[in-house]
Formats: sequence, C-alpha cells, structure tokens
Amino acid sequence: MGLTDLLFFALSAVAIVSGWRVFATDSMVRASFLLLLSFVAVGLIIVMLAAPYIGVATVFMMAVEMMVMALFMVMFMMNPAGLNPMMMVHQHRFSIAAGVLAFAGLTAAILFTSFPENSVDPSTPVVHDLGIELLGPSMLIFETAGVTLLATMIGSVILSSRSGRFGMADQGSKPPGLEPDGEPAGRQPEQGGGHHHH
Amino acid sequence: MTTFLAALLLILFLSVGFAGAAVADRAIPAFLAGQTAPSWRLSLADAVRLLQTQRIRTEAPDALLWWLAPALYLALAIVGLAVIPFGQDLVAIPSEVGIVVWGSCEALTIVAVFMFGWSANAPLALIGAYRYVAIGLPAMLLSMFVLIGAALPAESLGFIEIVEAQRTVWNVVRQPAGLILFLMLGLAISLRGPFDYASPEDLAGGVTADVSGPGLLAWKIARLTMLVSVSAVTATAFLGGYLGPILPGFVWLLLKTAVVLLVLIWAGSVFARMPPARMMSVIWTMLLPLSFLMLLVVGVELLLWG
Amino acid sequence: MTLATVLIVAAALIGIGLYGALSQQSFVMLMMGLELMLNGGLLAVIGLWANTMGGAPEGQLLAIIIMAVMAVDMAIGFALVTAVYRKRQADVTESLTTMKH
Amino acid sequence: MAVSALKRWAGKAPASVFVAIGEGMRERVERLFADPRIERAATPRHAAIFLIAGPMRLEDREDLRRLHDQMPHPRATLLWAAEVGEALGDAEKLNFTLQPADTSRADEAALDRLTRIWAELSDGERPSEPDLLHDEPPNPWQGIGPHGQGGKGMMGGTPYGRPMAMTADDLRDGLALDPYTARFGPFLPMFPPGLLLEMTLQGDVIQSAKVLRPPLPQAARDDASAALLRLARLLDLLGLPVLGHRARLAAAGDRPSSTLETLGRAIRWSGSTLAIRPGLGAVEGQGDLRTRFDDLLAVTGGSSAETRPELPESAHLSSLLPGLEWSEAMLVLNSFDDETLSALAVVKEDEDKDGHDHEGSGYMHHEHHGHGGHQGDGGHDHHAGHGGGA
Repeated sequence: MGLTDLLFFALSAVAIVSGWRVFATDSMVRASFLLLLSFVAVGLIIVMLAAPYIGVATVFMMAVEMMVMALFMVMFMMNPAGLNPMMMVHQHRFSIAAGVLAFAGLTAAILFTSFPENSVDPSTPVVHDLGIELLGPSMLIFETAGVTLLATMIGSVILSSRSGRFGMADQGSKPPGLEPDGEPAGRQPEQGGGHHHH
Repeated sequence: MTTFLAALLLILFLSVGFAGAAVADRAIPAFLAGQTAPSWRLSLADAVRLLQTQRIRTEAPDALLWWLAPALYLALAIVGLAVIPFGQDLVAIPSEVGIVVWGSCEALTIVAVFMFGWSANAPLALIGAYRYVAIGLPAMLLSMFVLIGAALPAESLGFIEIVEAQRTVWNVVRQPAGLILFLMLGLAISLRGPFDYASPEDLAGGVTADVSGPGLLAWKIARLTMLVSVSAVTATAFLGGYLGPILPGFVWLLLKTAVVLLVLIWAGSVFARMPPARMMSVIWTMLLPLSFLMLLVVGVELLLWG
Repeated sequence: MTLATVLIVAAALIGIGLYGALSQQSFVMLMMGLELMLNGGLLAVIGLWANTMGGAPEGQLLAIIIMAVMAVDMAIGFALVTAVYRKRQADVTESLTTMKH
Repeated sequence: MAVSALKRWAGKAPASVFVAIGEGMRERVERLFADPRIERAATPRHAAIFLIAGPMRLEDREDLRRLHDQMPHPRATLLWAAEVGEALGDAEKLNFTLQPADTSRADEAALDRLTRIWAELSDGERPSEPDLLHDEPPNPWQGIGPHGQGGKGMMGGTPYGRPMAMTADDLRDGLALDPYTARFGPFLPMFPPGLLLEMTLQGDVIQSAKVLRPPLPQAARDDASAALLRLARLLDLLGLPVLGHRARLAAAGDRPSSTLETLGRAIRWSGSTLAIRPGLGAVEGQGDLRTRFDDLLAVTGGSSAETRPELPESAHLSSLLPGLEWSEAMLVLNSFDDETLSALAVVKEDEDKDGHDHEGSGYMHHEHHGHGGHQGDGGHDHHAGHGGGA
C-alpha cells in the first residue's frame, strides 16, 4: 500500500465519519462544519484523482455554502449550541434501512460491474482541456447553467422577501376575494402548522 | 529538490515577513499618531505577557472549535502562501489552479473567524462573527473577480503563469482599480481597520472579547501571518511577483510584499470604518459592479491587443 | 485507490445522505442530507471520469453541472425555508401538511 | 532561569488596564491613556490591572466585583480616588487630596502607581488577586439532564440557566426569529460610564432599549478639550484609534493650531463623515449624527462648539435606539455631550411598577441567562471553574 492509498483511505474515513456525525451531533453549527469537513475531504480525494480544478473548486464553494448553512442553522433552529440533546427525526428505522439498502445496492452494483479501464494520462492538461470544453463545444450547457443560476438568484430573492404577492407575507398575504369584499379565493389553511417550540 | 528548496524559502519568507509585520504593526500606527517609534521589543514583550496570562474559559464554550479556529486561520495563511512562486520553478505546493486554492483559503478564513466568534458562547463575540460573515462573503466574491482579471492575460489559473504573463506589463497597469479592490479584501481577511468587522471597538473586541492569554496570542499571530500572505498574493498577482532585475526573485518578492504590507497597515489606520449595513450596500451596489467592469476592460483589452 | 474503492466511498456518502434526507425533521438538516448525497454523486462522477474516460473533458463538465445544482438547491432551499417561516413560523417538515397559504 | 527571563520580558510591555470610570473622572482617565506606558484594554479578559477611578454608586459595586473576577490571572486592582467600601476587598488605594489645579501631578502619581503595579505583577513579586465571588453554577443542579438543567430531551429544563429562546417580531422586515435580551453596561468601554441598558437584539439590530441606570454625572465642561475627547471616542468607534489617540493627545496637552489643523485634515481624509449615514440618530434641535460630528470637527478648526437649543421633552434613548444596528447605536450614544446624554437617559419608572423588586431578584436571573452584565459577557465568569477551566 503506497502513500497515495494511505492518504486516500484516511481522507475517505474523514469524509464518511464526518458525514455521519452531521446527523449525530447536538450542535447545529458543528453539524454544518462537519459537513464542510466531509466536503473538504472529498475535494482532496478529487484532487488526487487528477481533477485539481474540480476538487479545489468544491472546497471553495462548499466553504461558502456551509458558512451560509451555519448562519441559517443559528437563525432557524432552537438550541443551536447543542446545550440540550438534539434528535429531531421521523421514520427513523425506515430511513436507516433505506440508507443501508442504498449503500448495499450501490456497492453490489459496483462490485458486479466491470468498468472499462481507461485512466487519465498524468500528462494530460486537464484544467486547460476543461476550460476549452467549457467555453468551446459545451458553451451552451455552461451558459445554461449560468442562466439557471441567475434565475435562482432572482427566485430566491422573490421567495424570501417580505412582500408577498397579496401583501406582506407575515400578515396573511391573502388573495383578494372573487367578489368585492368576499372571502379570499382559494382553499383556507387549517389551523396549526404553527411553531410550537420556538 | 526544488520543492524542498521552495519549502525552506517558504519558512524563511514566513519568518522574515512575520517579524517585519509585527514590528510595522506597532511602528506605523505609532508614527501616524505622532509618537516616537516604539522599540521592537514591545511586540515580543506583549507576546510574553499574553503567554503568561491565564487562559479563561467562558461558560459552556464550544471548546474544540475555540482551540481549532486560530490554528485553522494560521494554517490557511500558510497554505495560501505556499502556492506563491518564489522563482520560476520555486513553489512549495505547485498548483495549476493556484488562484482557486487561494480563493478557498479566503473562504475558509471566513469560516475560521466565524468559528472563533461562535465558540466563545458570548454575545458580543457572536455579533462580531455574524457581521464578519456578512461583509466577508461579498468582499471575497469581488476579490475573485479581480483575480480572474489577473488570470486572463496569463490564460491560466496558476500563479507562475500569472507572474510570467506580467513580464511585458504588470497587472496593476491593466486594472489599477482591481489592485485597490484586492487591497480591501486584504484588509478584510487580515481583520484590520476599515474592514475589521469581526473585532471592532464598538463590540469591545468582538470575536476576541472573551479570549485571554495564549488564545489571544495565537489569534494575533495568525492574523499577522495572514497579513503577510495576502500581501504576497497581492504582490504576485498585481506587481509582478518575483520579476525584477539583478536581485534574485525571492528578494524581489519579499520587497514587493513589504511595500504592500506597509500600504495595508497604513490604510488600516487612516480610513474610517462604515457601519456594516452601509458597507454592505457599498460592496454590493458599487464595488461588485466595479469589479465586473474591470474584468470587462481587461477582456476587451486582450481581445484588441492581446 | 482503485475505481471500486472510490465508488464505494461515494456509495457510503450517498447512503448516509439518504438517511439524513429521509429522517430529519428540520428543513435545514434535511438539506444537509441532500448536499451529502450530491457530494457522493460528485465523487462518483469524478472517479468514473478519472478511471474510465481517459481524461475526456466532458466528464469534468458534468461535475461542474453537479456543483451548479448544489448551489441552486441551497439557494432555493433556503429561500423556501424563509418563505415558509415568514408565513407560518415553521421550520420542521411536519408543519407543512398543506401546500397552500 | 528561562522563566525569570520571560518574566523580565513581560514587564517591558505596557500595562494593560481595564478601567471602570466613576463620577466626574471620565475625561481625566481618558487623558491618562495618552501615555504610552499604559494601554486601555477593551475587555477585562485582555487586562492585567483593574483601575477603578472615582466614586461609584452603591448598586454598581456588585458589577465591579464581577468584572474583577472576569480578569485572567495575574491581576491586580487599583482604586483611584474611588469609594467602593469593602466591595473590592483590600485592593490598593490611591487617593488625591490635591487642589483641582494640581491634577497633572495627581495623574502622574496614578501613572506611576499603575506602572509599578504592573512591574511587580509581572515579576511575580505581587501575588495575583483571588476571586471575590463564589464560583457557583448559574443554574442550580436539578438532578436531571447532562447539565443539571432539570429536564430531559430537547426542550427540557433550562440548560445553564437559559430558557429556550422564543421568537419575536423584528423591526426590519418582520422575520420573527429569536430575540436576545440582556443588560449591557454599566462599565462597557464603549458606553458612557455608569449607563446600564436593557436591550433586546435581533441579530445586531436593537429592537427595544430601556434605561436601568443613568450614566454617572461627569464634570460638565464645555470647552475644546471636552469636545476633542468626545471626538476621540467617535473616532475610536469608527475604527480610527490612531486619530483618536491624536485627538486625546491634543486634549491632554497644549494645542498649537497647526496640530489641530493636521488632525482635522486627517479626519476629513479618513472619510469619517461619509461613513455615517445621513439622518442617523437625529434628535430635534440637536441635528443628526453627521452634524454633531461636523460640529466636533469644527473645534479642531478653532471655532468653539455651537450651543444647541433645549432637548424636546419626548427625546429619550428608549425611542432613539430601537431600529439602529449595534455600531450605529454606539456612535449615537457617544455623540452627545454629557448633559444632553443625562437628559436622554433618564430612568423611566412608569414602565415597570415593580421595578425595584425586579432589580433585586430578577437581576441575577437576567445576568445569567442573558450573560449581559457589564462586559456584555459578564455574569458568567465567576462560574468559570464550574465549566472545568482554571
């Protein structure tokens, strides 16, 4: 077992263990940082797999994403510091079974498939090739991703802003009635759905 | 062999840069305040004082993250410096995506600062941490656009190619506003002056408000190291890095880094800090479009004359 | 570091992510599960690209698309959480039994 | 050998002093810190010497004791013309009985004493002061739960004495997240000394503010020196400690007009005026923060401070601060002269009828779950040992 293998197994262990701890820790902020750790480990594995740009970009992007995630955790969760034990799960057994099953099924598929052997030549200028591909033959796909991101930005601003379609979101934002001063159109929400624990 | 030599040079660069930064960090503010320059011993004496001070624990801190944050900050500063070439083939971590590596270091620095403020479990520290994230993320974003502008003429994301592409003309000539934007990022990432939203006076030290003794010392060391790193990156991306006549490249880089470092410390002492909400709107509505514009200008220039 | 080991690590990440996405009540934790699954997917794509495609750049392009998907997923996810929270003060899945209002 | 060498090194550092300012001492203390031998620490955590300057109210003594215990070892206390009874144990006292004209000699004596205390402390000649308060957990052990919070599960009990936060409206855009209510003051370095506020924050935006204790009265002087010190405070808050220091030097010594001119130019070049949002902290008759800042700046140009008309009756901190974010609020708080501030920070009794009772029993409670105390983080430190440290 060479140094590369050793490093790979160590990083894999970090990725998997921290990925599991995400759902087992009491502190929400720690959970997002554990997920970040998992991403960093995967990013480094990707760098080892001869795709330096993708690997480092994963680390870069995920650092930002998980930072935002941590902020949202503190905002929306009670007990973000994990001072009390934290276990908010439903259909627990089913989920565990599904997770294990997914892993077992995928592993079986991996072990029983014969993949073609055609490794990357270490001398290939992969980053250069990627750049040419992105701005050459696959420009349309790349641009589509860009437009999608723009739409996402607009969409998330609209969704999260206070002013809803029919008035302030937190003041009901009820649609106007079908006749003047009538009942608001559409189905009425049942009571509940409220926020019990905050 | 060259990697080994580069690693040695990295250590040398770090120690020289750090010592210089520690002295300049006291001398320049003292000079600007119209006082006599303090002795270089003062920084050391202060460090020794902190080392001998008790490390206080707050109530129910996230002890692990509190320890890790300064270490992470320091490690990021060192990794960021390690992708900088000291000569044509002298890089401690040769990477063809050096800019992206540096970008990751910037992003993770924000995480480290947040960790530090969060884990103390104290209100002022947490407010400082939150605020820093709000300012740090967009500042980092625009620094990446500026860096892409520096990478365009090189047609590469690696720092060596970026330096080599500056043999004809330094990037600072191509995008002077880019240099200024990047210096702002430098202030933000090394937590000083007008961009120090993490540990300002109005929060009684913000993220450091509850840290005493060795913990505070570690944080200060990491902060100064990051200052050295970001100065070196600025010198490499905009001022031609190791390029220069007669003297060896390493010395040139060191000199240019020193200049940037002095400018950063000076700027950190003479410009006012806006309240965060105002700074936020300035970044998003003025500086970010400016960075797009710089990118566009460089692109057009390369299309026409490149 | 053979292809099979890389893919098994990816499968493990997908399995854990699936467990998280199915079991967590809180929206934010649920999204962490989704992110973890995408993480595994990313690793699998790059593993396959590196070992079976001989460095054809389209494989990396797919990875970039996955990263874009991650970003979209996060942004829209958080925007939805905020919208729902504004409306109902709710941050767990059980409080959303109806989609209207 | 090595240890003693280290100790000698530490003694060369400037003495780091955290100061609690009492009645009438603010300007003197601020001028004192123009001296390079001492350094003003932003929090007791960074300090080695606790300087208590001037007479204190009875109700502030408990806070002083708590602040004292927040300092890391080695630590020492100096009572400078302070009357605090036995609250601080047998701390070193320095009293001055000099004539007002002789203040500079009294200040020199205080400086000497501070540097000597630091020299002794760093040498190890002077033992570090022990805690004044008992090391008690904020929430008594109730037998259930990992932290003795008296409950099980996610919502059970009050871990560390803090009940789970409840949501409340936000002034900004109505996203009702968890507010944070705590007491801030009375010796927070960026607060006027003595002012104790109970504030509710959403993020760093102040939702409500209530004055619990007014600021301690200061010597009401309306000259250039006072204006320069006020300017220095604002400059510190704007992230310009260098210029703040220059303003303090100018306030402490004699002021040749050329020094003031260069200072004024440096302040204008720093973009301070631009940094302040127009209309921020506007009070009828007093202008907004920008005009008040410009007035102070005009003092460096040689003109005397303008007299402002009387405050309107309704003006009060409890209506001025809500809606501002923390750093804006700090700027606003520090932009008034002492007299105006006292008028703005009158304790209103009508809001809280059972006020005094609340003050007694409720206080400790708040202290704990809000960790609000004096330092903003106060209150919990004397429980440090409970957590396992120190």
